[in-house]
Amino acid sequence: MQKESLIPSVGVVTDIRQETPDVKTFRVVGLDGKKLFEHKCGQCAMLSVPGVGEAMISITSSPTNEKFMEFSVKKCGCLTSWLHSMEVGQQILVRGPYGNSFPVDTTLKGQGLLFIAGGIGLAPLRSVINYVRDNRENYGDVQIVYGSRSKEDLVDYKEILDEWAADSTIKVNLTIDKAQDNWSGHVGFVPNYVKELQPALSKTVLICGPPIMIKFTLMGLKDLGFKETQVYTTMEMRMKCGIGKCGRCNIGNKYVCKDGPVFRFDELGELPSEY
Amino acid sequence: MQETMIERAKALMESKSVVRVVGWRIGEFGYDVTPSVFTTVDDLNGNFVYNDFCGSNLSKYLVRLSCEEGKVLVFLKPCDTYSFTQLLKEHRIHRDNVYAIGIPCNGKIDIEKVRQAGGEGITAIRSEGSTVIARTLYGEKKFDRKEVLSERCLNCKSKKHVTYDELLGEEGEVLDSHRFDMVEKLEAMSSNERFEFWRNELSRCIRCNACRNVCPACTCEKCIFDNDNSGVSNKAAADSFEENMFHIIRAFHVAGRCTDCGECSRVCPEHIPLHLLNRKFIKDINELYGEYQAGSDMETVSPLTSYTIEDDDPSIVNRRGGGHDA
Amino acid sequence: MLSLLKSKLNEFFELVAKETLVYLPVDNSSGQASYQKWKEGVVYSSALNTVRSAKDFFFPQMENLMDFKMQGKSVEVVDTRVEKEDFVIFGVRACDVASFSILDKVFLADPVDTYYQNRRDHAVIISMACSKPESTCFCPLYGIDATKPEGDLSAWETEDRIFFKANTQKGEVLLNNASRLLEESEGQIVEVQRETTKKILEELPFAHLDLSKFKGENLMELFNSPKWAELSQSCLGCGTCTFVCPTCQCFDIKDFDTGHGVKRFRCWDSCMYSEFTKMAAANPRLTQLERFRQRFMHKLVYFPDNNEGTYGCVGCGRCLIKCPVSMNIVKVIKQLGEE
Amino acid sequence: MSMNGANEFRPNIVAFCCNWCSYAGADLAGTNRLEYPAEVKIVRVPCSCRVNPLFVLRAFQRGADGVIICGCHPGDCHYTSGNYFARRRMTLLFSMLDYLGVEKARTRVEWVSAAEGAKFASVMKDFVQTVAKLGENRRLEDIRCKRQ
Repeated sequence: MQKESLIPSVGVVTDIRQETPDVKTFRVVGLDGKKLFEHKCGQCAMLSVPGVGEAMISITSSPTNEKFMEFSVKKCGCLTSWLHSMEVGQQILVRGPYGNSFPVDTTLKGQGLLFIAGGIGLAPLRSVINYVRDNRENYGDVQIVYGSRSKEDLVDYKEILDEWAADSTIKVNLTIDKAQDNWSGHVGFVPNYVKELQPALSKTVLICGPPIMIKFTLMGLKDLGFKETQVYTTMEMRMKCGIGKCGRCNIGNKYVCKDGPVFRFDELGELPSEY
Repeated sequence: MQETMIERAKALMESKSVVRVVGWRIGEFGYDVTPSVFTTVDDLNGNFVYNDFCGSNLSKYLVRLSCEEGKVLVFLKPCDTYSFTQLLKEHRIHRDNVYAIGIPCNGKIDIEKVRQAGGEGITAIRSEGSTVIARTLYGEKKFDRKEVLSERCLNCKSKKHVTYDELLGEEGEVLDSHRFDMVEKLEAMSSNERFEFWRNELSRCIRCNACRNVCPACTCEKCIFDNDNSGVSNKAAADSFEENMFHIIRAFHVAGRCTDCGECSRVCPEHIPLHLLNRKFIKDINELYGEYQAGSDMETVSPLTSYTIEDDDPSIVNRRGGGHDA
Repeated sequence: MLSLLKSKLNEFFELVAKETLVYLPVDNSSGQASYQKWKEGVVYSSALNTVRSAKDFFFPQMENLMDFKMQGKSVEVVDTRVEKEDFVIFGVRACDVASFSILDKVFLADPVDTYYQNRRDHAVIISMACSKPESTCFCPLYGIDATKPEGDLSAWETEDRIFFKANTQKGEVLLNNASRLLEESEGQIVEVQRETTKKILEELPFAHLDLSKFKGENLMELFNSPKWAELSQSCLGCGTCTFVCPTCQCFDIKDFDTGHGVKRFRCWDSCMYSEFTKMAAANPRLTQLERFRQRFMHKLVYFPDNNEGTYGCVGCGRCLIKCPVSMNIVKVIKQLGEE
Repeated sequence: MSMNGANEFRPNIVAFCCNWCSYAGADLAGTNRLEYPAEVKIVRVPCSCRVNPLFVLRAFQRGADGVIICGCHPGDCHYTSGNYFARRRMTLLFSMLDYLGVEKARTRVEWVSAAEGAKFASVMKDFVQTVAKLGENRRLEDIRCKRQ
């Protein structure tokens, strides 16, 4: 954690990858060329551009990456549009890291993992997936179910094909919403696909995606026999100041930016449904 | 009057003519009444109140309530009927869904005036004729009712009800008020004095938006000051400019529609005389474009949505009487 | 006890103001009190409460956090804070002093808000005991003793004197510096006054409300109570209660483009405002009912649940006096607290 | 606001000009090589009634010392009646600014047709002189926007 909670550090964008028509991944380092700060899987950082605003973005690179941080950003508002329009070498402001993290070194250790992501929801999970790959011996079977609107909308498609799918210890299942010409894989929505795949009940599930996808996938998982205590999700889109003080992100007595953004579904179940 | 109102409300509710009643709910001390919706006869019997502290204007609640299923009964004081009519004119209220009962008003008491006149620790308060009797933690205190009447009631513009379905009590008259006296006094000051006067007042503003939110003329679905894309949505005034801007725009936006109900000044926690801004617009409109009272009828076209070819140029401002530039 | 003749109060302020800034409650033209900087001619007001609470000193309504300078692709962050001088706040009532420790729990919790901390460190608080509480006061409900306020220095106002008692090193230093104006006098009168006031406090209408229901284990029950609908229906959605409240601490951070640089500022925000929770995902509190519920659940349930039972309210009564529709925390406690 | 060597105050003036008349008038002044003060910054608006009171206020916030609105002569509005509405609005706004103690000479409305290049130039000269005499805008300033 940086010393000054509200004063950001200056970061330099050293690489920009166009992932999909509306998602870009930015590589950011400090002015000294080193990583800005250490983080854990699932934590977020506040990116900001003077005069445009601040936004909480999950850190998509793995903590095991010692050189830089990456952020996958979907273009959808003022700040994200600005980020999409910038060029390599641009300086932006970063503060963080914020929030708790996926319990990769505790509860998840030794477990089989099932990652379920939809669209840009892959961003926070990518950090975990790569962390798990770098510490492969600590985890059991790994399965990734990832769906998107179309083939073009699959974030990190190249990395998925070249690295994840090429790794024989990881099972990757991709799906897109509607059939298209150059796609020979599965077609259909993520919740249904998960049901079809019949994942092993012993796995711990990490899920992130649009709220409606999460809702139906969770229902499907329960039908399969999964318990709420087996499923984790992240709610970083509810964070605002990041430091637990501005008073917005609470769900009942829990603050997303301090007690979250990673929650287990049974924890959420005990809270008012105000999210 | 309170008993008559409760009886009438109960009768209308029992005959299923209305399904809910908007009125005032009794508070802890007699003066802290809350506008409220009553849906049962028991609730009316136990908690409905109409006293010298029922100052809040209920007409704005109808914007929301008249959209709901079933008819709503509303009690309107004379000045509230102006706001009601103005809202009807702007198609903000579904008239068919409202049953309006006009009620008399003898002026409302400003509890802050009572406090400032030495009414500390009030635990109960009532009026008896021209006297206001307060029970306090420090003994009983008496006040001259006229001394603690709210400013807007001392300058009451009308005791006449404009729009209603039924009237309880006697109908009153449009009054000859002195409500522009203070505006005239300000106009007669020098530009410097006016600047100082308003700086002193507006610098206390805490931007709580109570004046805006209570105003029956402020019914925009989304206010420009809440809209992040407007560029003026700052939640706190950063400096004197933003204080002025908020109040100029607030008053301007209701110019020609403000009925001078005085709610803005009543609710201001800092006691800023906001009505003096609204009244300035009303006075200017009256003098430049002919007498106009917003909410006094359903027909007259509002002065800011109309014009005449003979209107004066804005340079009239330089020629009009009043204070001189320093 | 050390005491000061009230006739020498001005001299006292003058003396203290030589070293540090002094703020004190002053009656303004609206007939209400507000904190102002002492200068010659400014007169102390013994009004019970200022309109705005003393939280302004540590968490101002508007503060500049930093400036940004941009050139080409580079950005420079300029911390605009100047080293703050010490300052003295005179006449803080017990409720407001108690509110500081509530704010501390938020702003000094990890990660520390250094802007707040900086001002907190530089303040010397001279509190003032109450002798004439309002009927809207209910600080005894939260165990606050209005006759013996905390702070660096406690003060009691009698007919002709102000009595002081130092509670901290800072307070003692201040008394020492002003020693030539002070005299040792019999403190019996203070004890008598305290006893009389305590009796009034004990009989305040809301001094003994039932808070037993407001605890974490009833969170869901309270949250789902049908009474919120009725309680919130008159709420205008203005920010009066939150802005006059000494413990409300919600804020927003925004940028202002001055045309020759960008200023990032923090300002008060209110959970009562419709756009308050508008975030990347959506707005989870769309109706006034949800926003109204959030404010009171936060003060009465969430906050105590996270802070060893400390309620997020000090019973100063400002919201009771200022709410345009007289809907307030007391009415909420009474409605929801009953079985 | 700017100072030249002789310490003479040169005000910032914002002129909102309607697209159909006054902007063309300003254009004509330019093509006829009629000089008007460089302090005048023109903002083209579709019609004088497009000028919202906020535009005027925000011009002052951003550093204007005077704001002038130019539109078609009454009766000549491209949209028939826009300038009639603008006339009422600006009258009330200027009166309110005066009421708040802002110098009334800082605001003005003038009707300038597309043929009146000379009038445009003389109106601007006169307005700049008037505002220059008043000095810097202090009463509707935003200190944050002032250059140190």
